[in-house]
Amino acid sequence: MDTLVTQLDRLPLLSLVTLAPLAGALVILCLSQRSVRAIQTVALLATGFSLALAAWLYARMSAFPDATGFLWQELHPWLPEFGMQYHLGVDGLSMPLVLLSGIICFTAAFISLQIDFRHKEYFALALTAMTGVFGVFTSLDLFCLILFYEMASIPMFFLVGIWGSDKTGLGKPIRRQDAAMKLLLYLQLGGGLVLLGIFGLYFLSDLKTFDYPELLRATLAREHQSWLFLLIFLGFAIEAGLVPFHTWLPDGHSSAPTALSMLLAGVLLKMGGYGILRVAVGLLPEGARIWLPLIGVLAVVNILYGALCALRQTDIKLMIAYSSVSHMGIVFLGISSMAWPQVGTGALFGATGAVFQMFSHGVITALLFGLAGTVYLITHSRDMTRWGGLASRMPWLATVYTLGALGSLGLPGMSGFAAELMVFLGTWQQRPFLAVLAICGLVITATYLLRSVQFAFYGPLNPRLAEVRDALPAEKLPLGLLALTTLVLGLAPRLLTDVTTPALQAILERLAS
Amino acid sequence: MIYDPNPVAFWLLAAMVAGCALAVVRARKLFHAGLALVGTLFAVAGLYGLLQVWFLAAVQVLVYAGAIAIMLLFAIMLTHHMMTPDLKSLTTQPWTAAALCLMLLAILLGATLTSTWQTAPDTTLSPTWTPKSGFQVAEAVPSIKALGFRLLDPFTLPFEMVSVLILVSMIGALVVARKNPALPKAPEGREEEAP
Amino acid sequence: MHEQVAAAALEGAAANVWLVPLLPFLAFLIISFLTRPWGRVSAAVSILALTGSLGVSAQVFWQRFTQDAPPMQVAVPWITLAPDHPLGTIELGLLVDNLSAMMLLMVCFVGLCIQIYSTAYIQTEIAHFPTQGSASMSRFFGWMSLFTFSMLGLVLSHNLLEIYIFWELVGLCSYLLIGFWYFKHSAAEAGKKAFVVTRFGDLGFLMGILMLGVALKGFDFLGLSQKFTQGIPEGLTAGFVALAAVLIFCGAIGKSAQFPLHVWLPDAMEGPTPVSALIHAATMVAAGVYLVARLFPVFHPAGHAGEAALLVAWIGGITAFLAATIAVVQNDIKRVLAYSTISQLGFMMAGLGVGAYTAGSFHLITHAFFKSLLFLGSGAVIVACHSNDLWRMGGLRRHMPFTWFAFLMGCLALAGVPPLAGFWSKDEILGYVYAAPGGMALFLVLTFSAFLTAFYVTRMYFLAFEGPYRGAEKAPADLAGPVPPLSLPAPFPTSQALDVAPEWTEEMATSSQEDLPAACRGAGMEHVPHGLHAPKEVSPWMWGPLLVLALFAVFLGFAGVPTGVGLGLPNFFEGFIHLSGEGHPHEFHWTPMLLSVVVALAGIALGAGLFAGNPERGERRLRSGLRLVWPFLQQKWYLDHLWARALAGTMYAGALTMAWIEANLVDRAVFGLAGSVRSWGDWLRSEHTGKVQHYALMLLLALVLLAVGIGMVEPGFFTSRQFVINLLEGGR
Amino acid sequence: MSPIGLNHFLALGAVLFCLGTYGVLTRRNAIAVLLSLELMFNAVNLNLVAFARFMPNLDGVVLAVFVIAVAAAEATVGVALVLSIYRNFRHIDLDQVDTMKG
Repeated sequence: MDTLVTQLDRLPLLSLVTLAPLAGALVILCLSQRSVRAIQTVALLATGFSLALAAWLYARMSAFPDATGFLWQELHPWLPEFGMQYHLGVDGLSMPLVLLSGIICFTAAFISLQIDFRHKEYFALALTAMTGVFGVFTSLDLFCLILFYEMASIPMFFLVGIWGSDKTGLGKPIRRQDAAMKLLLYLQLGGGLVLLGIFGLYFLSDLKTFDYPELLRATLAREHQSWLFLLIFLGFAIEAGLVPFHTWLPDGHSSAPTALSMLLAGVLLKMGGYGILRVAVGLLPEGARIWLPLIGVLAVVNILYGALCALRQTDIKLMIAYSSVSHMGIVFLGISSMAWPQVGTGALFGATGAVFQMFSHGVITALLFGLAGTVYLITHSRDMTRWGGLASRMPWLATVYTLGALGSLGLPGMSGFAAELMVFLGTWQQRPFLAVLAICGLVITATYLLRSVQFAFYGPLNPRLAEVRDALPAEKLPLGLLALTTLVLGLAPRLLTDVTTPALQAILERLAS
Repeated sequence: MIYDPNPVAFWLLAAMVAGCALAVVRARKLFHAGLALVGTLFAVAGLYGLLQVWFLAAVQVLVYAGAIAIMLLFAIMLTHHMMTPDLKSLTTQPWTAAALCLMLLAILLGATLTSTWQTAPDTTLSPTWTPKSGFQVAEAVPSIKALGFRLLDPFTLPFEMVSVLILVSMIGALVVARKNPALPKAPEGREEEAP
Repeated sequence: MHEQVAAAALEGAAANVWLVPLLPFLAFLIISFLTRPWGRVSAAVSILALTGSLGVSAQVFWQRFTQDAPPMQVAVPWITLAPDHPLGTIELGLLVDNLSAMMLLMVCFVGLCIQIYSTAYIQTEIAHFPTQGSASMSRFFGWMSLFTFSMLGLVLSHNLLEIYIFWELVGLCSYLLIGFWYFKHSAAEAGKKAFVVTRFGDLGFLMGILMLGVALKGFDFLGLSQKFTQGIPEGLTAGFVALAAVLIFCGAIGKSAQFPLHVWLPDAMEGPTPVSALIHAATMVAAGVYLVARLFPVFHPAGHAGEAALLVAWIGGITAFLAATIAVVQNDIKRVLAYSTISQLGFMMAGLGVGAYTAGSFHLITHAFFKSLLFLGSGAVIVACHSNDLWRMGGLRRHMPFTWFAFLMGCLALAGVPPLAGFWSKDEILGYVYAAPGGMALFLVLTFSAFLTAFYVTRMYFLAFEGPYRGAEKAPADLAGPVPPLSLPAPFPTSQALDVAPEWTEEMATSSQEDLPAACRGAGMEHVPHGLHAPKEVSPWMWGPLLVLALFAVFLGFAGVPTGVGLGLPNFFEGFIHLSGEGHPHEFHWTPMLLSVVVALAGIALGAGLFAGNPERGERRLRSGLRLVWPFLQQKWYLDHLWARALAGTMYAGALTMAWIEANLVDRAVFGLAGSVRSWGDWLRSEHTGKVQHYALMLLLALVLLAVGIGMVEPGFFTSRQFVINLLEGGR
Repeated sequence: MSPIGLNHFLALGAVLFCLGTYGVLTRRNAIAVLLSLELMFNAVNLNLVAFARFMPNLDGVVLAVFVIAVAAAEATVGVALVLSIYRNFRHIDLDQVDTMKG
């Protein structure tokens, strides 16, 4: 076994994880439009391969909790005169997110079997975006990161615009094309700011490189760090749904086809959080110390604002999207508690909680979007007030949705609770007042989620929906996988925290020094 | 040798050029505009003569006034009733265009008049300044022979290309002006259709 | 990492204590994944598992009872971030001391009785719903097992964070089981209300946990208790501790349905009756009391009541009084019991607040028995009469002798008639309050509540069991049923305030839609019409557990007879459950005991006087006697309205505001920006007239602008010699 | 009268060029536009010849010859286009030839 493992380590493992979906996309492009089965199979195989490999790498990383630094690095010069290279590598911070991407991509590909027209283009675009998602988490070169970021975000425009659905419910309707445009513009705005910041790093650091480990050694003046942090933070925060730059999120997520909603909410938001932790906080410790306290306030605004907006929605996908805004606030809150790395264990708890919340929210919200999309497919309505009593016709979906809602509202035993607990524990050690406000958000969260459960699934069955089906096996498998993940992680959070702790401690040490 | 054209002749010709040109752009009847153009061309030919470039003056009269102007007059006659005034001959944007043209004129005049040109009368052909292509003082008065040598020595290729260009333009003109049988005849009032 | 306070490792029978919660959890898993289609098998699995738990907890109890061992605990890290830091680890563990051993036994025993009862009961309920089958029974027992697991875990919790985890889990089970008949709109609504209202309390609970735990660098009960035995810990102020304690008490207020968060409990009666008996009478609602008892030293640092304890006492007193008054005017038998539960929980809280640790715990245990007995009895009555309405019952004593006997015992115990269980435990609380410094006002409130208790119990008993059987036909129309709202409309359903209302509810199904599938009519199927035949005694599976519980209701009190009474009985309970390291400061007083007996008898006498002969006339006299107070009580002191308007209203107003901001400020800003870009584009687009001359004009304009621009930047550019030379030489 | 120098010719050329430009921009009739274009050509030629005479450099004259040739070609094509436009639109008002409208 040992020999096999060492043999395998010579392979470009991370490239395989990252590029497998892209390879799948290329294969699909060569297939005929009509061979739907083959296209779907290729998509499932490609994402399944990525997931399996990511899980294997994760397991191996968690077997060596003391391993520090970046593992499985691959370094190929690309444009050496500009300091750009193809550099991949993972540490305890990115590995869980790679695994998350694997899970979400695989389940999203499974849910994508629901797509019923233009399969070839759909899967090719979706798989390309998936490679971008993986690449953001695996790349150690900032320019590479931006490239992968664009690769992830630009296909979303087409996927939402072509295969999406139009917004219903309260308020004025929004066409999917508009939502797609909004999404693209925001993502590009965020990407542009990040690019500016990265160029700033490139030129101000005097190292003339985009290589992350190299840049770790850079010394930057305080005011430079401050500006660069603000740029990069803002860029990534737009992507992570920071109020008031969040409006792309509800529209985009709710208009996207189900699998894309899962991908957007499950992973794309996390790219923002990851970018903040990795690039902004990781490379600019002084800038972080200046701005992180303020971010805590914004985080609380996010939590409460998102929750209250979610309370107002009747379109279930919009509600879930606003709940994402609220939950990403928890991530921001956790990140902001890194501002005082010297005080107690608050910073460590906050940072771990933030990463945990990213993973947990990714899984849970993908689950909820998957469920909502499946029920939408069955009932042809996204307005949950027009559902009602579906539990008697679709008990499986009702059960799993209840599970997901409970996980989302932070019920112990599900991953969301562990994340929120860690963030609150971290924040409380530093700024109890913010924690108090954030905790108050919990009751709003409970209200809108339980209300959605009640409207959608409880009560007498709506006669319009007297003849609807329950989930098919092809839907049960991915959704069940997601539900299982959040349960397992909720019961044994150490599966994640043991991996992330060394990497986060390294970041915190840089912050503290 | 300092060249000094006759001022009286220059001013007369200049007035004719400007006046005729003004008539070209302002004439209400297209036919008058065409005639004014011919006048302009002749006046310019006169200026060439004043500048002692006799060959070019001849070419101007032959090619321009003779061929081009006649062709344009033909075109006028083909498309217009000869003497009907072009009621809307001045289009939209006359004032904008006038203003812009005046500004352009100001710029051009400003640029030319304030420049110090290395003219022969001023510098008397200082031997320190020799353009790379080189020229002799004796050729300052352009003879046809000198022109011929110039055309055929360094400018052979462009010279030949111009012949090709004329050929191509003739063929192109035929193609463009020819009735296209593939296209149905445009209905009346097509221009009113909103695109 | 934190000092292990005189705690031993688990040994003896206690080493197996992990089995106690685990067995029901396994049962839950088995039922969920294996035996779902077979309801009876599921029931058997659940009951077997609980029997196993009962066995183990009995052993543990016996071990604790016979040995005078220190508290035992074990803990494993659940999340470890910084192992060398006192706050770097979150642990899960088991804490076995006398209190938890006692609670384990009680939960397992009562739970077992209730589950056996449920095997018969739930089938009769299922029979009412044509869409429900055997799987519903599995669902019921699965969730009951999950609840039992959570409750046992709560009891065994080793630290504050762990108890919070199980706290939420029991809340979840409560939510699921209240909404068990999910197709009833009212049930789903009640479940949601229960969860959200208790979560309000849990917010404070979580804040209090963090406040206390972070300040004291540790969350485990023993460590915390140890720090408070000598008074307020160093570095903390009394105000800080009081605030933390009050915040933690918020959790108890929510879960134990104390004023002002009690509003969820009466609505929770939408759940099947065994659920009410187990969760909403015996165990979960007592969790708040258990929590206060667990953290007794925090409320009473160094044995002296702090400000927080005073608040606990008065909240308890107010709750006891308020709920007792409301119970007087209820017609729904389960709601009478629900308010009675709230009231009794108030007694316990009042006791704990004034320092009656033993008495409060004792009342918790006795109450669990007789209140679950009463609930199960009411379930039997409901099954027999097909109605919750007391006015549709009557004369059941003759028709259901076993149920009657058990129910009567429960009533007497609740009313506080000596020498039944309720008498001893309640009396002890009253004694403490009487003796407590400055407790006289509270004592009077509680005594009056005890009087009301006796009165409403008697009313309930006479309406249900005495006189002739009224049934649906002979029920007095003006008295029966949920009395219509008087001065204020019912609390508005907050969802409608947001235009977020379900498209379909069962109310819409009532008229002219006979052909709808049964599932669409929901609760419309609940009241299966029945003939005029008299109610029959329920099956032995139901009255069996009733009699067992009645036995305890009668005799359990003797476990805690105060030594001062002179019956010659040792006070087993006090010997078992008392504050470690403290002498018993309470001295016995005859005054409160006699007073409570008098009050109980007076209440019974008044009730019997009004309702024994002609209950209709009695009720009319009661209503006219209460005059304006009656509508006030009928409207539950308008607290539901208050909540609906004040808190839910605030929240929804916040939602409306935020949604407005979202739509009109944030989104409009975005669209405005986009729109301005678009109008710029439109303006530019209008320049594309398609006219060549226009383009040429633009070209000229650009040229002029360029020239002017260059001229402004470099005034000599056009006139410089270099420009000309460049022009000339550039051409070569 | 003051002696006539290079600047006189250049100024005349500028005036002629601007008049031509004005005509190109304002005339509605396509043929009139072509006429104006010829004015612009002549302005350029005038400059070229003046430079050639005063600088003195024979290349200016050579270029002027080329310009005349190109102008001839341009006129040919231009007239053909005008005829084509006339055939398609039944008029030669450039004002109404706006199929390139954005």
